[in-house]
Amino acid sequence: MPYIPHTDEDIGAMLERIGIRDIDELFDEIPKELRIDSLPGVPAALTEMEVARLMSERAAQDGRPLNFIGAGAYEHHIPAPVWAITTRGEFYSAYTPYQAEASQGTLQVMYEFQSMIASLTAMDVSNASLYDGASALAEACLMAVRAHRRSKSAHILVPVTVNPAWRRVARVITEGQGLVLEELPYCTEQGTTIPQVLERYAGQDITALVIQQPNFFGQLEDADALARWARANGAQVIAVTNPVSLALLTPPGEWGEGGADIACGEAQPFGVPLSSGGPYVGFMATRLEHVRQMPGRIAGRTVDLEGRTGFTLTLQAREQHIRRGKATSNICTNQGLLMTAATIYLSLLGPAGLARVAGACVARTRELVEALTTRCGVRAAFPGPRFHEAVLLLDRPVVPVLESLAAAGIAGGYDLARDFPELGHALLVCATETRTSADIETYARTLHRTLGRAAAAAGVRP
Amino acid sequence: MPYIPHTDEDIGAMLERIGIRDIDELFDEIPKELRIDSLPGVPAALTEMEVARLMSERAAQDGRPLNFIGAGAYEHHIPAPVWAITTRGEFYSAYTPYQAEASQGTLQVMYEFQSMIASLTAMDVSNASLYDGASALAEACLMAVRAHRRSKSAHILVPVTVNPAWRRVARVITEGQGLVLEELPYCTEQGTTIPQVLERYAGQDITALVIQQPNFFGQLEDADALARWARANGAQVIAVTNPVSLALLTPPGEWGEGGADIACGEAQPFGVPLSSGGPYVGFMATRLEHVRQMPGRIAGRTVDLEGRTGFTLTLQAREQHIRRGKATSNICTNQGLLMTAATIYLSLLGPAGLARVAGACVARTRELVEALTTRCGVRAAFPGPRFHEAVLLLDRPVVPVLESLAAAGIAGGYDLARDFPELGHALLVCATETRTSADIETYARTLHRTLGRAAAAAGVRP
Amino acid sequence: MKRIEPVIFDLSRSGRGATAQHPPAAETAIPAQFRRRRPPVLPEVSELQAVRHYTRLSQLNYSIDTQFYPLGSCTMKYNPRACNSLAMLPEFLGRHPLAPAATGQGMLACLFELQEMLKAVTGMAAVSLTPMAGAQGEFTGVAMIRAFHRAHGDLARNEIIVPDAAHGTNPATASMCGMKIREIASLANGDVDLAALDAALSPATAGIMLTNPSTLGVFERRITEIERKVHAAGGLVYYDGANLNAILGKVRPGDMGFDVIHTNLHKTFSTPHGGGGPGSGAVGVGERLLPFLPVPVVGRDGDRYRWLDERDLPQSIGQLSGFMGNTGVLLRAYVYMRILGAAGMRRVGEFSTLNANYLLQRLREAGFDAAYPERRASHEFIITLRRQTREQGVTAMDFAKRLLDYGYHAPTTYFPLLVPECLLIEPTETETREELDGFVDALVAIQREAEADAAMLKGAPYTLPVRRLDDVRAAKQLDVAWKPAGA
Amino acid sequence: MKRIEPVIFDLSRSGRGATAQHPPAAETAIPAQFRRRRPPVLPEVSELQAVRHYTRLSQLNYSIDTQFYPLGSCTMKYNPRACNSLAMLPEFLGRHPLAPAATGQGMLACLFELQEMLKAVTGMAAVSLTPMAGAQGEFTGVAMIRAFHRAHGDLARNEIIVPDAAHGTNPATASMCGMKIREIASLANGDVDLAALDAALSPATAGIMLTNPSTLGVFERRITEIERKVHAAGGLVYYDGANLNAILGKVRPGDMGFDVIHTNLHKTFSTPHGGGGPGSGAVGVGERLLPFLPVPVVGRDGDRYRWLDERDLPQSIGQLSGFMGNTGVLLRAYVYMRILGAAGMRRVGEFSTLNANYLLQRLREAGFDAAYPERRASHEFIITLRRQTREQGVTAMDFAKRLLDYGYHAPTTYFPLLVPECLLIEPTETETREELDGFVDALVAIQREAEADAAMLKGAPYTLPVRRLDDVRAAKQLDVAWKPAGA
Ligand SMILES: Cc1ncc(COP(=O)(O)O)c(C=O)c1O
Ligand SMILES: Cc1ncc(COP(=O)(O)O)c(C=O)c1O
Repeated sequence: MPYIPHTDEDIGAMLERIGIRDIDELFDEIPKELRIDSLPGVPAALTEMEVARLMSERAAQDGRPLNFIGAGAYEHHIPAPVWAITTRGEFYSAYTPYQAEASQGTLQVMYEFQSMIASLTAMDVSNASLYDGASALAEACLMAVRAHRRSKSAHILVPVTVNPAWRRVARVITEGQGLVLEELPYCTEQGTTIPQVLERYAGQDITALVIQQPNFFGQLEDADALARWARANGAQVIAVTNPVSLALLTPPGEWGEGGADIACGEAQPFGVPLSSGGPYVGFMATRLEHVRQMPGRIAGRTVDLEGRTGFTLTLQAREQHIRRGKATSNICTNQGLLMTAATIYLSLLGPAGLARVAGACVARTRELVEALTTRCGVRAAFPGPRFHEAVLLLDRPVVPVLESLAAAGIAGGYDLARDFPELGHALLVCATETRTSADIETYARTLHRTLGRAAAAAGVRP
Repeated sequence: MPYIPHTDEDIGAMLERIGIRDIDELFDEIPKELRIDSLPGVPAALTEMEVARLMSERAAQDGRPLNFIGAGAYEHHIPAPVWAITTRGEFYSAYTPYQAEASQGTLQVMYEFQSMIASLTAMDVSNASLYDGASALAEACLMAVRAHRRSKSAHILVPVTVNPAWRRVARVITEGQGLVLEELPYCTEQGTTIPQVLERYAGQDITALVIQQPNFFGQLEDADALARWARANGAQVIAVTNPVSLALLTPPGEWGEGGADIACGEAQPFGVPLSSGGPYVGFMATRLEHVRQMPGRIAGRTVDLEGRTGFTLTLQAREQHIRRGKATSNICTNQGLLMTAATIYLSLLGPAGLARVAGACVARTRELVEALTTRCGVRAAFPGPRFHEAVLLLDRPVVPVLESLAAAGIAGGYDLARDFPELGHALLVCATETRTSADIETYARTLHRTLGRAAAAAGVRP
Repeated sequence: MKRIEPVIFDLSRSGRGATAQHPPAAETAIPAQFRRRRPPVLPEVSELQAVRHYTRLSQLNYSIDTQFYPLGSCTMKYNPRACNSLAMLPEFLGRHPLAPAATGQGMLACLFELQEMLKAVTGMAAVSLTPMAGAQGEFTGVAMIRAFHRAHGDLARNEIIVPDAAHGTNPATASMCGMKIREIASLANGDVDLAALDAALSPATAGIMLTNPSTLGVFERRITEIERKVHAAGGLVYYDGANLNAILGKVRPGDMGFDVIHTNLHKTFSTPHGGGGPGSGAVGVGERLLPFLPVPVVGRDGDRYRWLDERDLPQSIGQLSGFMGNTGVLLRAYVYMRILGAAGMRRVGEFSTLNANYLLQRLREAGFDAAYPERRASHEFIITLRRQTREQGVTAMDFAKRLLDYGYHAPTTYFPLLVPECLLIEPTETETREELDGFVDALVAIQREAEADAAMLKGAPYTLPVRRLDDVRAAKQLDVAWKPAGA
Repeated sequence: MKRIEPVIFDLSRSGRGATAQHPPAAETAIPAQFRRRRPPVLPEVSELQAVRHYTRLSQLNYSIDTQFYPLGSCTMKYNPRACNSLAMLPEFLGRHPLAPAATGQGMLACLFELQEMLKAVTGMAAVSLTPMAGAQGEFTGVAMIRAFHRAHGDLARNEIIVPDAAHGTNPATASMCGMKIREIASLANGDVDLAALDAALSPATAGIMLTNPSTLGVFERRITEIERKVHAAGGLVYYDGANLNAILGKVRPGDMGFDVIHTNLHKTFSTPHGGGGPGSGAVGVGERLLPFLPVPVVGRDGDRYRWLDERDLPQSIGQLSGFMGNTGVLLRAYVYMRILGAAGMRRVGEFSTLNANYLLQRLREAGFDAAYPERRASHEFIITLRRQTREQGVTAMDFAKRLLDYGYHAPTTYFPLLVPECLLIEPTETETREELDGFVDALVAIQREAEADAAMLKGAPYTLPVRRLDDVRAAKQLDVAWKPAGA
């Protein structure tokens, strides 16, 4: 009986103690007509060995393509200690630290994570994770409505340069509470939000303005100008950032004069593997004045009966298990283990290491763009400074190109056709510190061949 | 500076405290003419990320052939908990438990391992590992000479059916002390040692007889008869066993009437990966009366100042750090981590699981032999019961066949030509519980094709 | 004398670093106007310091791997190590979520089969794996209920009925979806008060959220009656499947007529809790809600798998996460289910229930008071220490803290809210009888301590890394982020 | 109150098992005469029980990952995690040692390059990686020396000279090779007594085994003189490279004229000690011993790698392990060396020496007695507590045990044998200045405790899982294997 320790003797003794003859009697309060005695549709048990073989074969089937996709999830080197420690049973198999005295390990990690996020974002306080970046943005919108007591409109401006998947998620999660997320257009020449478009909202009751920096295209927004407009017009600022970029870029807490009110995003780049999309780890930070509106767990430092330092969950009155229907969010289980990985990652990288990772991403993406534009006849969609990724314009539909790159073992980027048809055949590409010059060369060579062959087949000159 | 924590400030303060100006001064007792200031031949540093990429590429280059080789190292399923726990820092990065109070984890594991080995072999006492099976056999020979006070000849009979590599190692390690390892021929029809060959040693001063069960060919020796002869003729018995087989086979402690004096072997099958040959873990067990002659670490159970149970290294007077030139062996660092893995493995398998592994090995090898003999025109060299592996006879040299199997992703067995030329084109094959019927089918199909194609090329009918 | 582990920032020294992890410096050419003025304050420590620090911190935790952890409602069962190592095969870890489906057929096959197995064990018509925890599963369910009523033009249905015993996420979710909450009472026997239900039902009823077995540790006996009543009133019925472990393979929510269920894969299917997550709250739906299922869902075209999105499911409530949910968690659950198989899943229900009822029986014999003495326990049960509080002045909190000294994690305390001084105890099927017996012995010993020296219990724990912590101070003198000395 | 962890057999119950790990039963058809009568007594526990048991046991250990571990002569430096994870890539783990070399080119490339790097850092002409630990490396060296003399018909050379400060494995190895041992004294300044050396040299001299820096923590200043004397007498010179960490990249044994060296990869090149192993004692040789190198050695033909064996090296002393040594350990060392690179290796020598000299300086300032006060420390040094033993009656053992209470592993005690009441202290380069300072503070605090209450120190440790253990009883009432009650 996999994972069940009961011997026949145990079962006999336990049934006897309870005073029943067989285990089925324990289910006698369940209406008879509902009970089933088999589970067709579930295959028979395999041994661990058999499942290991199966999974290895499936993994081998998927292979390891050379990855040039970003678009919200980034391939970074993960230092070996990160998961060796994160998967230690004491972290891996513990619950949320409800018994603080028996969970000081997890609680201190939470406190350290919060400290790191607060420092990176230049905000006062951080929580200890939300599900992911997309839901963090949704929670930030809901929180802004709660925090901005004077604003009644629940009207939030969201530039189209914000990750489109995140915009969709934010809409699904906030619509029940009546939020209106209004899209701000971008400049298709620059790939950024032009602060002037805000002018038509001047004087209106806008609860918040979302600013994603770098934006979904990898371009740098004029965050200062946007934030200044918000402050001048009584709107809060919700910052969305790739936290790796914060090693180099002005942090949300310093945007404009006053800084953002809420900063959120996806901390996956901090030691969390791509893993087909999750589990990742959303983060959120805010100003001290708004801390009671923040969703999610928060660990605080305090003292014990003997005056020794210790850590405990705090401000729990914000949470569902205390406040129930009036909680700041329904979130309960969050992404603790990934938060642990991120904390260890940041300890290993430190300010210098993280700055180098960020710098390498900029440099590698530039190198990639150069290689592809000079050698493959594609062109960069936008000028201007960018971080981490870039939009390239092709002379033909992107999907078939990506498919033929995939067949050559290259994950060549993300097709923007669905969300940004106005850009034409636009491809979002990304190179982090993990891509070598040889990798970029491989991509350029393969793309060149792909475009050439397809062109030749179609009788087109590349 | 990878792995070195010193800041410039640290260095300055430390030098000042020592009273020197630079680190090089610390080397001023080393003759100047010997000092070097660079290390040509050692490449420049890489980051962890770069080395990870390099190693992944090298690993990918080696691939994962379907393995049918045994010959002293066996592919078994390794339960996931084994290495998750074994590589916990507290086991992985600890030293030999010289400070017992700070090493109870390692010491208790040693005690548990010793208990398991003693029980498997049906001997009284076990040590806590030797380097590997081959060196364990060498140590057993040396030990037998020490333990057998009446015998003066240092003459040890070693059947040719004992692993030939181990025989070589035993010879290299024991020859300095003047041991004579004399080879006993085997029956080339049966693949076993015929007890009658011993008759010509009757009356001679033989220190010990080595018996490997199952033998190198996988055949079962008449261990009882061999052990009985030894006892009757005043020779000690050194048992060499694959410990997996001990789940099913008569243990050395019960061979003949009196049982073996020393049992040794390779515990690699207990949760230790093949890993191109090591690190593995030799084991050795003996009767209580010989314990002071045994090499290697031994943990014992004792009590502390308050009468609580605890564990400590014991009988250290046998060891080099106390007895120096008169120690039972020079061994110091041993195979502690692999011993830990083996102990966890055995806890997870238990007597029932281990019997099933052993049974599956027998059944799978039988299935393999059947498939290859009925479908590929090879034949089994020996009748009689066998365990774990089998010798097959081909109609042509083995090496080219193995090479063409390797090109098809199959590690097809071990060529016996070097050590057993008298058998002709003999191939040693093995299938453990990890080989499925589909794997065996793949092997049979590929071998059939290989032999057929080669035959066709040579104008031979298979 | 042994050092309390400092905060990592206190180990930091300017210029130190785990430099094997630092890529070479590169020229970034980011214009000054975008550049950060001061670098962020992050720890500057060596690799050994980081390893040592977090290894030591881990040792301060209780966990399933080290202690019996009978935390009610949380299903703290053994998390098989194979689930972790097989979900972490390099190909799975390295795959970008937006890579073409052609490079993810192995992974998608696992998720597709997981969907099928979840359908089989819940009895629902279809499953979406994307919700990232139970609470998001609840959100998904209520959002689908809302979408259903809207699609039927039934815009007035904006009330969700929730029993008073419900987990906090139920009402919180309803609010998050913009619903009004109608709380209904439980009877003294632990079942829902049907009269209260009748009173609550109205044309405004969007649906009911029901946890079964409930958080009172009992199976709702009149479940079909409830289902019929709500459906008759035009509402839909939501099954909080957090306690599915108790009934796995014995009875299926789909067969009870439910429209939607979320399951906590991190409970029933043993993916790790990780000190607070990640989880997965996969939802199953009946025919009514099928069109509204959140995307993406794994579909199969012939022998190829692909993600279905809004283009395939135009009525879908939409997307709930940046990509497709917690894939790595799903792979772990998949491995677990394959190793258990159909018979193993039935045993989960059976043995978790056996362990709970045995433990309850032993505690009752030892003089503890069951909150629902006339009921069978599900996979968990409640004892109330009201009497002890009255007689010795020791609370559930005191018992809980003292249990830590005995080497056991405490049960859930003060939840559900309606039972005073309660301990909600869930042993799970993976614990041995000896472990349960040891736990009984500890509670009996603590009871004796309470009788002999109640004040002592107030000081517990004594043997943990810290003594009882000052929660009030934590909230009042808020210190939630490290500051450099003098900052 | 917290439970001492029982022996795994005491958790065992007949019929229990971690059955996910059990393959299906198969028909074996082994004849009865070969069959075991009673099954072996092995633990019967659930998977969770095994995981919990060994996780808990691990927590009882001190280790580098959790504590400063200044065990002299053992080089307890940080074992980078990358070395472990990269050596454990599935392809490396899964490769059978006898699989064709064509399927091991990646692995062989690593080992070949490792040989080259070891040649470079030792200054030797060739390297064999097969010895499985330092002691086997020593064996290899002495066996080669023996083979050399035999090959020259010099059969009378059967004495090995060993300084009195030598590690126990040196004389043990010489004996194992059938050599006689001539021990020679060290001078009060830590160097070898050259007069004693002269007296020991004779036509029977096979060679000398010299550890440098010696286990006294100092560099042998007259190393070339020794080398010349021994060579002049017809002997060969063996370099015990266990302390190579101290001089890495600063000076090379090959340049000192040595014929053979073993290196402890599990010290200098940071492969883990694993609670007692595995190690690797790769040997390097000069031209004289090159023909005798043990097999196998990795060779390169064009761009293919293969193992060279006796057929390639007909004078080889032969094979020392069942296959080719501890490959997994070698891969770890390879990763380590690639991450360090040439400059990093030089830093190892520099900073391990800096740390040792700083620590020595601080301890001397704090009033402790250096065994060799006029010498530089190598990467380790000795303090002697002779004075404390005389004045307060507290021994090196008492200091060591008390250090455990302060959260530090103890230094090596009572070795080398010639310094009374000694602590051999090796901090390694991977420890911070703060850690060293903390260690000084602890020793100072213990010294004060010794002065105030010597008896208290005799009872140490107080805060470990057990108090001081009775070693005498362990040896007298030998209990080295668990027996069922009543057996
Ligand atoms: C009954 C019940 N419902 C819902 C939840 C919420 O699940 P999650 O924590 O995964 O969001 C829980 C979790 O504690 C629960 O016990
Ligand atoms: C100086 C010296 N030589 C030799 C050895 C033996 O090495 P090993 O333990 O690897 O056999 C050691 C190990 O402690 C040592 O310190």
